[in-house]
Amino acid sequence: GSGSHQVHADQTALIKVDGSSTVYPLTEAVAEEFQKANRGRIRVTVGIAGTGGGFKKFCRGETDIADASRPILKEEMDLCQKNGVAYYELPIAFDALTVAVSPKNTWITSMTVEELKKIWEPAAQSKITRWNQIHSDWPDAPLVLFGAGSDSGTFDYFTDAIVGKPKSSRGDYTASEDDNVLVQGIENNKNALGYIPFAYYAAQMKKLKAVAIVGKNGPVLPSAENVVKGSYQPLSRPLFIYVSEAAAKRTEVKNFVDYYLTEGPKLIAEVRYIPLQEQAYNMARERFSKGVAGTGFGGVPEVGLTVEEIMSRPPKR
Amino acid sequence: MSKSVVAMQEAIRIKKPDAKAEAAARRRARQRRERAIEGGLFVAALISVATTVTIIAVLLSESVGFFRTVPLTDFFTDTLWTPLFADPHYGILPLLAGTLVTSAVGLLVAIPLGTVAAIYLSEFSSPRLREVMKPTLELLGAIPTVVYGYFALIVVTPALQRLWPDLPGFNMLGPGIVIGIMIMPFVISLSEDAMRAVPMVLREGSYAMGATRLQTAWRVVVPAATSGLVAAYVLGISRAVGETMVVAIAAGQNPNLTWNPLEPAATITAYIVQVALGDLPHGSIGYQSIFAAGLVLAVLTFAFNILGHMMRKRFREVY
Amino acid sequence: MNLVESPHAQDWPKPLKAETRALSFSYGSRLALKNLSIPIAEYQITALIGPSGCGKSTFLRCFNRMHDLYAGNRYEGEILLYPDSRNILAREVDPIEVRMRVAMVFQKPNPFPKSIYENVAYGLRVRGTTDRQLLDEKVEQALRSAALWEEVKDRLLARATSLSGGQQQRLCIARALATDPEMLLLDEPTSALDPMATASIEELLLDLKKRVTILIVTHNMQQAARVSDWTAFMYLGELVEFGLTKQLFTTPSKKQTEDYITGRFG
Amino acid sequence: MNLVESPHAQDWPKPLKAETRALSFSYGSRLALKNLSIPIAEYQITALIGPSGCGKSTFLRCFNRMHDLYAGNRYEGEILLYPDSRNILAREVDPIEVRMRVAMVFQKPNPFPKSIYENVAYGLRVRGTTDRQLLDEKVEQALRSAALWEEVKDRLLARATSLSGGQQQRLCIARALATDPEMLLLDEPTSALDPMATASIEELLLDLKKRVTILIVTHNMQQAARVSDWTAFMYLGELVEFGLTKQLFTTPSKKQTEDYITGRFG
Amino acid sequence: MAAQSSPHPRPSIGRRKIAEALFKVLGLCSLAIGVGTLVLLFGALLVEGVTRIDWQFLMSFPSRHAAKAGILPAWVGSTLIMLVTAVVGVPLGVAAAIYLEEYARRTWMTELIEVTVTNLAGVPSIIYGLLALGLFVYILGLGENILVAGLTLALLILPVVIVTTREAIRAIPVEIREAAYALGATKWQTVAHHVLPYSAAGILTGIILALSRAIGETAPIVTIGALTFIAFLPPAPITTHPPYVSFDWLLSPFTVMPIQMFGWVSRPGEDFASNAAAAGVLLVGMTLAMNGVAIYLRYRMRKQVTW
Amino acid sequence: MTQRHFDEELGELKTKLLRMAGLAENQIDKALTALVTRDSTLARQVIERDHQVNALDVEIDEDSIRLLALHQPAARDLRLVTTAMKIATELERISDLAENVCERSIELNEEPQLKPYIDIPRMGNLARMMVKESIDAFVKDDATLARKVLMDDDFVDDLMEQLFRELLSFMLEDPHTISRAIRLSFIAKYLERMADHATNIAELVVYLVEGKIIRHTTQPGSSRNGLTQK
Amino acid sequence: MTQRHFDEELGELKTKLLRMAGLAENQIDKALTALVTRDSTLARQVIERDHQVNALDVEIDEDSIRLLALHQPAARDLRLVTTAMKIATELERISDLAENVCERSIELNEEPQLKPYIDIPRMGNLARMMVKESIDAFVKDDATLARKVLMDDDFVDDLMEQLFRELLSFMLEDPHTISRAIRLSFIAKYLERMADHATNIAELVVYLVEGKIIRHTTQPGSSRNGLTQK
Ligand SMILES: Nc1ncnc2c1ncn2[C@@H]1O[C@H](COP(=O)(O)OP(=O)(O)OP(=O)(O)O)[C@@H](O)[C@H]1O
Ligand SMILES: Nc1ncnc2c1ncn2[C@@H]1O[C@H](COP(=O)(O)OP(=O)(O)OP(=O)(O)O)[C@@H](O)[C@H]1O
Ligand SMILES: [Mg+2]
Ligand SMILES: [Mg+2]
Ligand SMILES: O=P([O-])([O-])[O-]
Repeated sequence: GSGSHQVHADQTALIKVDGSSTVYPLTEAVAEEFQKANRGRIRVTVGIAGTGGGFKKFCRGETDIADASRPILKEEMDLCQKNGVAYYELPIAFDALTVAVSPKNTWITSMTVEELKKIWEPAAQSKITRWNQIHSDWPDAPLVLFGAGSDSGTFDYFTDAIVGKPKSSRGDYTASEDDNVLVQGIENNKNALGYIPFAYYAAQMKKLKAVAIVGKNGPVLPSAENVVKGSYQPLSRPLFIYVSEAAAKRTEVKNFVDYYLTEGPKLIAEVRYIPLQEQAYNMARERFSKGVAGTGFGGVPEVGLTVEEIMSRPPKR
Repeated sequence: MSKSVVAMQEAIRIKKPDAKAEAAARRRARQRRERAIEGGLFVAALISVATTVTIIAVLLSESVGFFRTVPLTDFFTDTLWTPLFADPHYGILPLLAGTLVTSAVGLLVAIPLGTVAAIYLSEFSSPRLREVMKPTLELLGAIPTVVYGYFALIVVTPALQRLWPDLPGFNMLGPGIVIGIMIMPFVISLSEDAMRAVPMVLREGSYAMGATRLQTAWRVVVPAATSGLVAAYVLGISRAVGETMVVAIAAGQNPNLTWNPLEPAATITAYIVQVALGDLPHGSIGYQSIFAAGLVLAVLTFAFNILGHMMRKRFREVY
Repeated sequence: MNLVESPHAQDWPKPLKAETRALSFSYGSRLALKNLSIPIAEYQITALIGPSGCGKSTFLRCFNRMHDLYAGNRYEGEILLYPDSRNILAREVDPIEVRMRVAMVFQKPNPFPKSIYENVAYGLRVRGTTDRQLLDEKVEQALRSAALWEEVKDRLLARATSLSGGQQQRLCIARALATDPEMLLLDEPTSALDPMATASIEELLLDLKKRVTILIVTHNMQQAARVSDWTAFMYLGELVEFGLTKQLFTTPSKKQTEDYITGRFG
Repeated sequence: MNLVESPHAQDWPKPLKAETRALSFSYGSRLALKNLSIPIAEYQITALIGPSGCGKSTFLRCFNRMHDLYAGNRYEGEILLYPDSRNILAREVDPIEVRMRVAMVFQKPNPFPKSIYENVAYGLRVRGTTDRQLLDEKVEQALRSAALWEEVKDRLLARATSLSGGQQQRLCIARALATDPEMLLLDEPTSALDPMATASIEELLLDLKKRVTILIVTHNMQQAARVSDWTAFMYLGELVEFGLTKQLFTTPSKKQTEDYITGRFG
Repeated sequence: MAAQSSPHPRPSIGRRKIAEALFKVLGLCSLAIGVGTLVLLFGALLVEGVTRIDWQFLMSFPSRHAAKAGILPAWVGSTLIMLVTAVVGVPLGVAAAIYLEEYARRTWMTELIEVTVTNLAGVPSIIYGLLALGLFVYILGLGENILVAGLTLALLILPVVIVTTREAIRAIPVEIREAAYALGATKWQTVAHHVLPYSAAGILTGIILALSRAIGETAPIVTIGALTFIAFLPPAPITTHPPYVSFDWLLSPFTVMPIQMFGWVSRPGEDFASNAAAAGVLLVGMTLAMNGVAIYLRYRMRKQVTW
Repeated sequence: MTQRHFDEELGELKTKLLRMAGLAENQIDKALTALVTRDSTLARQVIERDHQVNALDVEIDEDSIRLLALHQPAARDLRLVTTAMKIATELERISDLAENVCERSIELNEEPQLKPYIDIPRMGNLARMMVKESIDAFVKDDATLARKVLMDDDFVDDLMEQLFRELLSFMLEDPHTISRAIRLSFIAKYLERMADHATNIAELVVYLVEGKIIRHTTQPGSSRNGLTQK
Repeated sequence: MTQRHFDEELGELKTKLLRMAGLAENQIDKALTALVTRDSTLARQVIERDHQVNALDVEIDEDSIRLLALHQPAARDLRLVTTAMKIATELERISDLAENVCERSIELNEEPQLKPYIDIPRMGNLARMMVKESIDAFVKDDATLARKVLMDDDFVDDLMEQLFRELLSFMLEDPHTISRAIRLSFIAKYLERMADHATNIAELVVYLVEGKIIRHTTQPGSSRNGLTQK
């Protein structure tokens, strides 16, 4: 059951976007402005199915654009290929995946990747349930975890970056594709710990406390600065939109993507993500206008790449 | 008697051959029309059977795929529910536990309060209060559940956190209480119906024996309405078990095998919503898992519904 | 109104078990009984007859303050219960106390959905009796009085609702009798029963009057004629005629009564 | 059973409007009527009496095939309707046709919650009459026959449910009469009415028998005595005695009848 | 009872009265909790949300700016879906009820229908969501649109309509039907002339109650992919060129009031919380109004009915 | 307003009773004429016609019983029906007595007339008057008129007393008159008994109207002397 | 099974009727003794006692009306009540006749005995027997016995016929006997009428048992000859 919505796409044009909740605030903002600019003649829907969910729909040809907080994966590439869906991979912003706790949490300011791994690896399931199991200084209090749902790019990226293997995570935590839910959960529980996209943290800084990640140079807090500097590792990541090649032939989609790439950067600050270098946008615009389809990744997630690195790779299909 | 009347009567009574044939033709036409209408109505009536069958068929067919991957023993004994993770576990118990705990909390609120309130309404209150309360309760029952979810998250849990400062923002107690409050009108209404159905003459019989209102209520009305009350409870349970939005919003979506209502947990319904929000592709194990969970939920509620229905029927038949 | 002033006083029965004095009653603003002074002879059957809506049931239900159960009802005048001449309508008299002295049987048999035994024992239980032996004794006695013992003695624990209509009504009478009331009120006790069951209830009433004063409302004039010793004919909430039944049915003194009795009302 | 063989044949009324021959009826597996052969005299009132559950209503409802409305019911034997000697129980006879010839009035007054006029006109409307003048005529005629015209002629468009119980029942009779039925069935038509309304219905029936054959079920023996010309006493689905009412009530020929009539049943 | 033959037994009336007084307090408290909740809930919603409700809120699309966001597509979506639901669910439900009450003979089939209807009335709404997902979206391939949402909710209210209609029909005494039959009416004439007209008010009450339930349903709509960000309206049902009506809106993506509220509830931050509350006020207001109408109808009907 | 049909039936019963009373009066009248005019043919006619009265008696009895059985009358209606039944019996006896008068007349006509009949017709007319008046009282529900009939009875008794003595003197004077005198005294006795029956009817009317049984209470010692008896 | 109280009341009515019948028989008996033994004191006692029978008559009448009014009897019960009312009237008349016998006896005792009374006591006993048997038939619901009583009546009539002729010859022989003979013939007439009343009772019993009114149908021509009448 696909493509039924095309049946009626004659009068008022419809653009369907679905995917990452990380990217959602940005796409939502762009869509809102775009529709305003077009006086409602073009309709844009934006869903939050998570990056994985978004790709699944995208590769079935159900959507025009997929929001993604990680690059497309091998099996998703295969699916797209099978369904004859070609795509443009366009980076649009940076995110700093933020490990957050409740402001009432007094015992934590920073954590190491190892500590995080100890908490989140599958082996921790049902075993690591109290704070003091990680660090004896920490209180003998229940460890309440919040994290991205398994369909989300955030989940894939976080598990890859922290546990070392994508999708490798314990399961007994509150998992949601909707990061809003996670914010609410962490905010209201002093024993909570969770990871969320930076935008969600930045919008609620008073209610959440970000945990500094201990890197080579000591603890680093998530911030635009640290991301741009490249010091917030390994949890900095680029965000993408994937545009269907076929859809891009429709003017409204093309206009929308153009709009995204030109007006988007102005909105990024508002939705509290970290803009790319201007050059990166130019490369993206160029790639789109030239019709260069494919991904710069090989279907395996890689941690710590810069956008320029990605964009300069020859895209694969 | 006018001529036309006579003519009409003759047409009806006296069997002239042509009149007879005509009458027979009219009768056949009438019978055909009647049968066609009956057929149409029957088809409409079948929709509910069709719906039930389709529900079962859809749930089963998707679950079949699920159970091909997951042995039933795992499903019912594994204590972990992580179907979407790299190391998937498919134990329904955490979801069941979440469902049962929230329902139990709800029932602990709804049954005693509901029963007492129903007794009060039916036996003690002034007619005017009852006139006002019955529709009010009905209104309460009509409020969309998503609003109750809001209520649980924004009002009840923070209030509870004042009592237990350690209470997580997502927990089963808050939503449980809200479920209780939510099904209370339903329980009150059904219980009150059951007690109303007890004929006035029985009450008067008791009063005439010198009994007080309370004695009449406990010794005559409640026993007489027992099956109706139990039906109300059973149907209340069914509602609590099937309640979705409140728990999806306020219980946390954490498949956590615990019986402690102070902890967050996921219920079957919350799990389905959570996954449905995330748009799983058709055919994946994750997609199938919501149908398997749905099947369990359906079996549970079907059982309660039919039990409750039978009991309700029984008390209705008595009077 | 004083007894002595009553126009009927000279014909009144003696001894009295009860007596209403200038009894009026309103349902809210609707005056249903108007200034009724009617004597109730002890150990006799007094019947209330009259067209539908004339206030028979209303009158009867004053005797055990049944109207107190619903809001807005108002009594005026007195109902004296003898021998202690207590005005049972007085404010300070607890209706529950009244109901312990004056039992009632209703139009439709209304056994509680409990066992036969528990139905009969109910009044005693409500009064706090728990002594099993005493209960047994009283239950048997009441059932015997209601001519039901032989029929049910082997199934006292069966549900009362499994009895036939006539049996149920006799059970209700037994239930009323179990607490040894001084007076028994019956509101059309046979109108829901078939002629056979009716006959058996009528027989029972005639037996019972040896030990309890009976006040009965009936739509069926023939029934009043058959069972009662005294008859009061009411119309529009007022008393038209009160007298010995045999007199009222052969030689009524009021034209209205005559017309009603011979079916020529209005 | 043949008419000639019937034990009662010699006493049977003449002329007959209808006659059951060896009529049996079962509700599913429950045999409710057993081999009844009862004549219905034309332009006379025939009453069915008997204890509750003896099958009176069941018998009556055979005459307009009311039992066809519910599943599992089975007729045996014949009901012949004269003068055309049609067996109305025959398979090929459409019950609707039967009901057009045989009208019925029920225990509880059951006017449709429509106007008085529409109630009376309903039978004609169902038969397809639309001629307003004809309808007006028939409605007036039926209401007059039911002795209701004077009371309602100024408010024909008022809701029928606003009438009193007795008026409602007369309205139901008018409704039944409007289609000029040959026979009128009445199932305890006054048991929900007070004595006054009852009397007026009885009067009406006595007037009506001049033009329609009447079959009436009644619980009230006195009523059967008062209004009927012929009485059939049934017991347990069987006919015990059939005869002239005045004979049955003064000198019944069967002990069972005597006992029932004098209230000594069983 | 020789021992107890005091003429006026007065055992323990006082104690019984105290127990009674205590129970009254308990009962009132219980009721207060039930109803107090409504007040509290609506109060909380009002306090939080009422200031947000204005023309702009009603006539705007959602926005990432809480202050600019509105519920236009949500209430339009809800309305259109209710239209589909009513058009599909009501006739089917009423017809089924008529069949069950007036036509059905006691067979295993009607028994089965009865049981399934009462069962369906109690099936959690999320199960309908799964049904819709499995049947409409995947098996029938209808996609995720207003039509499917409407059909889903139609199925959901079907048992409610059937049950309330049956109750309304059943309130008509059998004597009325028999009277009609006895006058020679056919079954359908009896139904059309009597049963339906006399139960119309009751049926209408049931329909309103059913729709008010449908309008608040969230879970089944979630499963068939209602979106929270819909910044446009479905195509208009009336067009400027022939044939002037269009059913394109049936296949349009949509959002509904409860989903919009759910979306806002899930957003952190007071701004969206007050949007959620405002949506809640409207939603509750709408259902209360519908129920109020239904309750009033029923009240009037009860007063009128004389049988 | 209601009960029209029952009222009609009661009316019929009354009508029958009046017809019967008319017949009975007529019988008395004819019997007296036959006696005075010594007309045996007329006398035989009267005897023949008695069966008409008898038939009405049975009919009224049956009607009354039927009314009692089918309509269960009470109060006045009941008194009317039972009274009708009893009045019919009285009338039947009166008619029988007229028959007896005729029988004696026929026997008397076989011999020459003893003396001109003066007192006897007077008595007879009186008796007939009483019957008429008692029936009038019945028709008019008039207890006063009925009570007047009770008074008249004494007068008839006195007349008979007188007649007896006269006849006794006849017999003593001339034994040949004995058989005729005896017959005449019997006739006087019959007429006196007719008056008694009229009295009974009057008493019944008082009961009908007032509901009081006055039988055996009025004139306690009257007609207790001489040959007179009830 | 049911209707016990009503049955009791019917029983009481019957009992009263039997008591009345007993009294009446006793009155006949005493009257005959007073006549035969010429015992005027006894005769006066009988006259005095008549009021007891009268009182019972009124009582039975009242009871019957009450039963009719309050219990609306039908069928046999109804026949019983109406029959009782009528039998009471017959018994009352029988007792009256006994009183009359005594009155005549007292008058006879003022003169020497005319002749030994043989036939008169025989008739008297026969009449008493008939009363007794008709009442027995009533008690036993025995229509056959009642019909036998109807036969006996002819016998009494014959006896009276014979007695009359005998008295007539006395009077013709000796005018001094006239007044006594007339009194005796009156007594005979009284006794004959007692038998008639017994016959009426028997007819009522047949009606009670069989529901058939046989009055005026049996013995159509009997007692139509001579001085005998009803
Ligand atoms: N609860 C009530 N509220 C208001 N009026 C009432 C109430 N109950 C009875 N009435 C009115 O009071 C009057 C007397 O009613 P009641 O029931 O005593 O009559 P009844 O003589 O018993 O009649 P029935 O023979 O029909 O039982 C009637 O006019 C009735 O309409
Ligand atoms: N629908 C039914 N199904 C099965 N049995 C029935 C049904 N209706 C009546 N009966 C049975 O058939 C028998 C005759 O019933 P019917 O209603 O004809 O009696 P009735 O003489 O009219 O009694 P009543 O005087 O109580 O109205 C009863 O034993 C009854 O239980
Ligand atoms: Mg009443
Ligand atoms: Mg019946
Ligand atoms: O950005 P995600 O929603 O895929 O985590």
